[in-house]
Amino acid sequence: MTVPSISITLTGSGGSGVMTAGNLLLEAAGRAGWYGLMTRSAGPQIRGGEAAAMLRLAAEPVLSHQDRYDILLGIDWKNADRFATEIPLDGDSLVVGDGEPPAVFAEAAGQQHHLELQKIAKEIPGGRPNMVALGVAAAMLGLPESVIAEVLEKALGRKGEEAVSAGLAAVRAGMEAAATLPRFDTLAVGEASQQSAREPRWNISGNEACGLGAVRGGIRFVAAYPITPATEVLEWLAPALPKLGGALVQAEDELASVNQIIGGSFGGTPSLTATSGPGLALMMESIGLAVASETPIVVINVMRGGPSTGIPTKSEQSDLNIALYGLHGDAPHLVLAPLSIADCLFTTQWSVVLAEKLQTAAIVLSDQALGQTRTLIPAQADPGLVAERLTAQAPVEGNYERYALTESGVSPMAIPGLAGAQYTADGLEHTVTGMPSSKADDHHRQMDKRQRKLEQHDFGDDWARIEGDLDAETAVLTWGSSYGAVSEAVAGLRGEGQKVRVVAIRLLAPAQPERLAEALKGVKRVLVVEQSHGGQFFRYLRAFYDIDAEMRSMAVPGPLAIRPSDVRKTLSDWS
Amino acid sequence: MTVPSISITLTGSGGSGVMTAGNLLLEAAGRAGWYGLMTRSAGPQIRGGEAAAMLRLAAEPVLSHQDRYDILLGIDWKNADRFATEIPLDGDSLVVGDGEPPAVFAEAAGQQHHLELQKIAKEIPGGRPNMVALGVAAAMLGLPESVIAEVLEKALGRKGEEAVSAGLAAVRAGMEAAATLPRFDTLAVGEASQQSAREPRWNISGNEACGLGAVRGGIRFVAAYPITPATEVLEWLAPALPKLGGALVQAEDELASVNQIIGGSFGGTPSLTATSGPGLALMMESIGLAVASETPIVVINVMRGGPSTGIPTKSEQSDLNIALYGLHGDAPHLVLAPLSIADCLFTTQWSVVLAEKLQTAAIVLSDQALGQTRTLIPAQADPGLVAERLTAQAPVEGNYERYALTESGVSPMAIPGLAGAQYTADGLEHTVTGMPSSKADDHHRQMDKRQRKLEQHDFGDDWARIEGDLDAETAVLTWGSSYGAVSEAVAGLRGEGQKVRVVAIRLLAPAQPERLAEALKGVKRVLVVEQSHGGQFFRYLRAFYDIDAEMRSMAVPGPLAIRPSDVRKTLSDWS
Amino acid sequence: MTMTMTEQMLADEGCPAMTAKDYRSDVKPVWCPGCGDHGVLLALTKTLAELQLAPEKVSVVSGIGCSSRIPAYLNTYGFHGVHGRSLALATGLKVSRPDQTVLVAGGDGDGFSIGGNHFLHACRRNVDLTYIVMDNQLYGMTKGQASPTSAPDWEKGKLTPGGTGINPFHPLVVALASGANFIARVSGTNANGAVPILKEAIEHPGFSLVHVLSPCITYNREQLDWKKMVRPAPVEATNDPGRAARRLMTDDNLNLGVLYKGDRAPYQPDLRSRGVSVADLEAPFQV
Amino acid sequence: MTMTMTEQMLADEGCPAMTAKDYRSDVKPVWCPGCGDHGVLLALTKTLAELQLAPEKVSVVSGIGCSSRIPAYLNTYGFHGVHGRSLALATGLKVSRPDQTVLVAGGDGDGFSIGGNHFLHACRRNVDLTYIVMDNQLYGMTKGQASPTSAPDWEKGKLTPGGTGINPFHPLVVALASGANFIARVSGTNANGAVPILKEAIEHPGFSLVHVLSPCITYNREQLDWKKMVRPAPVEATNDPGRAARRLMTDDNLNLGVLYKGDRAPYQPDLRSRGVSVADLEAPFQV
Ligand SMILES: Cc1ncc(C[n+]2csc(CCOP(=O)(O)OP(=O)(O)O)c2C)c(N)n1
Ligand SMILES: Cc1ncc(C[n+]2csc(CCOP(=O)(O)OP(=O)(O)O)c2C)c(N)n1
Ligand code: SF4
Ligand code: SF4
Ligand SMILES: [Mg+2]
Ligand SMILES: [Mg+2]
Repeated sequence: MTVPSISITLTGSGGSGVMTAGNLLLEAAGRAGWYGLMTRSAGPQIRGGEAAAMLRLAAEPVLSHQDRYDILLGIDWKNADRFATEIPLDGDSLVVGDGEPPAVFAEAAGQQHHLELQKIAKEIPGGRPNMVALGVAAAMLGLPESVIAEVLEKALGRKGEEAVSAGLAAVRAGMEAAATLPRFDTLAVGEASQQSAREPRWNISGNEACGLGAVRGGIRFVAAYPITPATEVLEWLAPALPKLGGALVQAEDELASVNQIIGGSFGGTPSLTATSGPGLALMMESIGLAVASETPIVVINVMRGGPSTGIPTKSEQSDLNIALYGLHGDAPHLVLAPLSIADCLFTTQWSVVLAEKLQTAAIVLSDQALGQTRTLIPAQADPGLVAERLTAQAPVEGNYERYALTESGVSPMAIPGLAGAQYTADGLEHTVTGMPSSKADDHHRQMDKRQRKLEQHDFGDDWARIEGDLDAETAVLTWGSSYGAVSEAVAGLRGEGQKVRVVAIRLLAPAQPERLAEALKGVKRVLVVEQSHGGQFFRYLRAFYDIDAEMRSMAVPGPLAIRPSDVRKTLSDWS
Repeated sequence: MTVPSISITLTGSGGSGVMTAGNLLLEAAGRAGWYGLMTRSAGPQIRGGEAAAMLRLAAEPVLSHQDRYDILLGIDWKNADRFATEIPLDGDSLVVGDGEPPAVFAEAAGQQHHLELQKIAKEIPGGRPNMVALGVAAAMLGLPESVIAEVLEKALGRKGEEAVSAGLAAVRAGMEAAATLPRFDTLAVGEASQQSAREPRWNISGNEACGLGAVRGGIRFVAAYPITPATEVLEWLAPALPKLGGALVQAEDELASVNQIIGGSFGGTPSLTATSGPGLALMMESIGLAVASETPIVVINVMRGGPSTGIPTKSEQSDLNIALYGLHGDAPHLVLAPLSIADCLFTTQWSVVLAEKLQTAAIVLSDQALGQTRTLIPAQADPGLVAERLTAQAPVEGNYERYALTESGVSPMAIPGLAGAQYTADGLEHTVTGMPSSKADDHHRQMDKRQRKLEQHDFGDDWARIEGDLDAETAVLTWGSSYGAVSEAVAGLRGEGQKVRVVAIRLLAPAQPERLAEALKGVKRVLVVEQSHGGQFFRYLRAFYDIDAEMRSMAVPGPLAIRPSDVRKTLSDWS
Repeated sequence: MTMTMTEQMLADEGCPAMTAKDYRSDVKPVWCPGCGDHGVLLALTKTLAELQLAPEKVSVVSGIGCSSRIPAYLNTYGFHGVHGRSLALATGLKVSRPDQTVLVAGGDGDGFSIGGNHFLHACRRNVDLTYIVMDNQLYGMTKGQASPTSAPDWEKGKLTPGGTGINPFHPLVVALASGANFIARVSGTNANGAVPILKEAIEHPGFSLVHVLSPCITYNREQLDWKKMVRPAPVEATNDPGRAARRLMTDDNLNLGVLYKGDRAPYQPDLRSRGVSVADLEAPFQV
Repeated sequence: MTMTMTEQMLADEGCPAMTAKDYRSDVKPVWCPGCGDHGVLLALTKTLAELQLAPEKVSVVSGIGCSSRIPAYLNTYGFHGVHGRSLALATGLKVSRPDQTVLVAGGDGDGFSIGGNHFLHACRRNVDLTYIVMDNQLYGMTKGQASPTSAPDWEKGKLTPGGTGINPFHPLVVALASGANFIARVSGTNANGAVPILKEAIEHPGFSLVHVLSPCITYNREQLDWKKMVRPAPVEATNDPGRAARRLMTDDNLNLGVLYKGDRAPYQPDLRSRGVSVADLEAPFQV
């Protein structure tokens, strides 16, 4: 069953403060006892161009946007038409704003209302149109003034009382101006706030969640080079790490950042970097070094549109190939992907633990849609997974073998400072002690060992999220952020009585063929959903899994998010 | 049927001149009317360590080494045992040399002979043991003294008559000393030289062949950074290009070299670089730029043992994954692999033509075994394939659209200097004119276009080499240098009356599923042979091809070459 | 509008002179209003008009960053490559097409952080390129992080909350140390003042660095003060590296003008045909 | 063998002193007989003995090249990383483990060609590292190509048949220009002469560059002449960058000794606990 929710977009030109209004609305919704999410979109201007804040507010946590918007609220309409494909409207939609909306919206929407936001704002000392718009939105959604007041106080408090009261006055004026507008208060705020407002909740983005997950997992050293849309992971970590006795170093480039974290990890500190496609490409050589030298590192890759510089501000799942296969030589490593914004927390934390445990590189594939979307979710308790590296211990007896051929494939790692276990880590193929070797035996043994580590580890039940009907003959197989739309689509279909199962893979490499076979038992048809042009996930499944069912690929490239309705339609059309 | 051939290894410690002797022997064999190949192997010392020259001489061109050696000839035996796994001996093998051979050889070989090479050499003014050894080898193989004399003259002529006559005296002494040794003159030199000596032949390595293929295809600008085992491609090109009015620039690193060739190609000059795994990894980001900006480039990757620095001096086919999948985003491009040393010529040349024609990046996967092995082959006529880029022509009418959505996907490219067609090439997603765009429509259209170029091109019959029985139920599917051993193995089995087909893929990407289906018609069992640990080729076939037959993977990592007998055995064991 | 000298000469000869506007494409810049890069774009179009170079004979190569967007705004050939590699791409273009005038443009992050190695080697290789670095002492495109030229105590860099705490990179000193053949500084807020210097840089053979103080009004408004702080360099350009070194070592980043002019010959492989055919190269393979 | 002063002191205190041999592992070097790197290895073990550093408190990080093989020959911790990235790896190690003495070693190709950018930024970041560059003005490991420090007319470089034709890279000048805190040169063929300088470099806080003339006897035998040509620098080390710049600009590559000694504070993040827990960081997310 789909969650009852309302979708509203605020739009406006440069300097109109649309993002501020959107953020306040989201925060207020949280205080009022709702859940929801907010995505931003902006024009090509570096700053000061037109922007849109797209919100979905709901009575329960939601993972994706809806197929359509209930309300489009224009602070002004300058260049708003560039968002047309991102903001689908229909006969039930309402367009409200100052002046004539772009034809594309006017034609699509069922209703149109004009409100003189500029004029109303001018009449209030210190009043701004975006605050008036916030009031309009609050009124239409049925958000109580008191909640808006709280939120304003928190956001503008630093600027002094005057700012707060000017803001509030504008909000009030907006609420009044909206008196005659239709209401979209189906969420019954009153009830929601009674019921669940006591449940503590967070307002967090996926990038922030990756940062928090990282330090929960034990990361204390980060080196990185900024890149859109990964920068906020780093911006969150930069002030956080020193508080925990750690450090973040801004490196000169990605070649440096990945090597810095290899150095940090060699020194015994769990270490991480975050980047996006172009930066990941630059890191691949040295990620291979981490694999060969068995030095644990975590690389968060927040995907954006590709190839090359591509579309830096938009989401796509098209870095799956490079993450899985982009290392030269045979270089087994870990690839994981969070399934939702909230899951950025757990998946990053788990990745840290796995990389440390298996002494290898873990690539975490988040994306712009997860990373830069803010969401309201229940507060997330720390599951307590913390990095535990198998280290060599004093006293060291005999000749220390850094790359000893253990049964598990994991060998005790000496940390500089431990007397008697000095060794040289090496990216050249090596003997058990780390001495370079080009002998076939050494090569085979070390390759087997590096593979064995991953094959023999029991990854448990977190490899995927499985939901839906156990007796379904149809399954949707997906990964990463596409899970949001898939989950919503399948909930809708199941609400209509159809039987469908969803398997959303969190652990992409190493492949878990037996687990997937188990998860797909009885399934006859598998729809593979991903946001790429080339069907990268579909191809990967074919390569590494024996799926005993008819498979179809639904691969849709970015920049637009996959919509639940697209998934529903594809499933329905498959007869 | 297997080709009648003789395999001999010369070995010796640093400074013993084993490589000189080996090279002279190969050259002499060529003059005598034989074919063959020679591989070098050396210890870990940078220079002056022990070395082995492994030759196979045959009446017809050969693609791989045999499973065993007939003769092991030690100029001395110091550290020769480190080559034990590379030089399999058996009861029919003969070990000849100065002093006691290492136990591992002595035990394996059927016969042993001692010859005092040092002492014999000392007795000749200016005589050297390696020349004595050359004489011994010549005598055992039945190579006439006159041919050796010719070769010595050519090689030592520059050093003066004295050097030549000292060399020849030593060779003669060696021949005499070998008088009582068994003969391995099954190749009937006399006849061979009569029959086929008139056929002109070449002594060439795969790396040189790549260089020649490149300039035949039209390459006139090369930028590169040295790396083992690719350097000889560049060393051949460095003096060659200026002669043709081109240039080679030694770049500061691989990031620079790949961008330099993108710049060269943007300027209208067919451009290429050569590297190996670690360097390829560094280039991936910018190869993506070539794909997105549709700037043709060719990247030769001479593979070595991986992962990371791995085993720089040994061969492996483990860079298939990175070549196919290592670009971030969806970035369709070309991947080709030469099937033999001689084929390095054609495949490189064809790659240049394809990259230029399809305005994209081509990665050519050669490897150390092809690149650094010298072979005797019939002289290779130039097939006359030359780069032809679809360029915009003067006068330019109207608004020039660099990325016009043509049917073929290929758009006329303006070369700087053409008036009226100025445009900016871009790695950002773009409109048809090249203007940055994050619109879904533009993204989809350009991605379709870049894909379409590759899908719609008719690659003709050169995509693979197909040989063997048309009515076979068993096929071996392979690629690149593994084809040599496979071909020899299958020839052997067919000589014994078995029906087998071989399909060796030269064009790896884009995949050619219909062509392969046609090539495998009637086949029930497919053995997939490759030199990797992870079965990269096998996985790729599963991902992109529907093969209606039982498939098995024979994936053997380096550093030892796959032997024909291994392939035969695997096929025989499959019952 | 009065004509420049070159324009006058061309007009006298009956050729229609190109004006600055003819070098502008019709693409609208993404830059913030007030960004110094607007001035650089203007200065560049004026310079090209001064030089009366045919637009198709000029290529402008850049990396990634706000400043690196400039090629698309010009009516010349252009390449907007990946982050930090513009000098390498331009090197390949220029050595294989010496007939093109090749300009390279970008930011301090693109050129001195990720692109630092190519900067070093471009200086010493001395290919005939003109490199225009729009320095705003931060990363604009990624929304305000410190760059190598940021002051160590600039606390607003989003990854360096307490300031970077490290020595800023001195592009002019490093350029001189590694062999650049022409070194100058201009202000992005004074397009007309920049024109003669850009012209000289383009005309000077070999590798020319033009350091532009180009304020980012969005992430460091204080840079607007540069306009008032800059001054013409108090002394004439020198061609003595030792003297230039002494001067640049104490340079406070505010001296405008040509600061060093060397006379090393540019690196340019000879591309004339030698009358050798591909087939001729096969001889050494013959047994 | 006579004892060094430190050894004597330790012996007096009853501690068993470490000798140079105690810092050597039992791995046999792959270097050619006569290669200058043998001397560097010897000098390094002697220096470590002078300093009496516990082997487990020392890490030696390198890239790829003949010279970069050195870590495995020492009985310290070591990391033989990828080509050109040793300074970056060492930076991560040192800032997160300031208790370790971190040395970085490699060749001119590794450090100044592919590694040039990290060299620039290591100099300016000034982490407390000692960087020992064994300069043989060529790539030994890949069998004899020109490096950034090769003479422009060296015709034996296999990819530059007529000579590189470009300005050699002056590591000391670039180091100074980009902010290195200690700059010295030693000869690989005089291990004993190198010891006091290496010792001083390791003890000096911040980023120290030790340029080693380390002849490659295989690909450029003429470098054996260096032994006769080198001389102690005629003047004392200066701490004035301006004066050092003047000197280094005219340096002929043959002056041995400490050439510059700065006093900038090293970059080292404060890793002391602030008593904050991970849970404390969650507060700002609460609605
Ligand atoms: C490989 C890679 N890493 C990081 C980025 C992200 N990025 C884009 S522009 C930029 C910095 C731009 O700074 P600068 O060159 O000074 O230009 P400005 O925007 O200040 O003009 C960065 C880090 C990228 N595009 N590619
Ligand atoms: C990414 C990468 N590119 C190229 C190489 C090949 N390579 C290995 S060592 C080396 C140069 C070594 O020169 P230098 O650092 O001067 O060391 P030397 O051998 O002279 O001591 C090169 C180019 C490599 N290993 N990795
Ligand atoms: S962010 Fe700064 S550098 Fe970028 S366009 Fe705006 S003002 Fe210019
Ligand atoms: S090749 Fe040169 S640098 Fe390398 S080990 Fe031999 S002498 Fe030393
Ligand atoms: Mg900048
Ligand atoms: Mg060197």
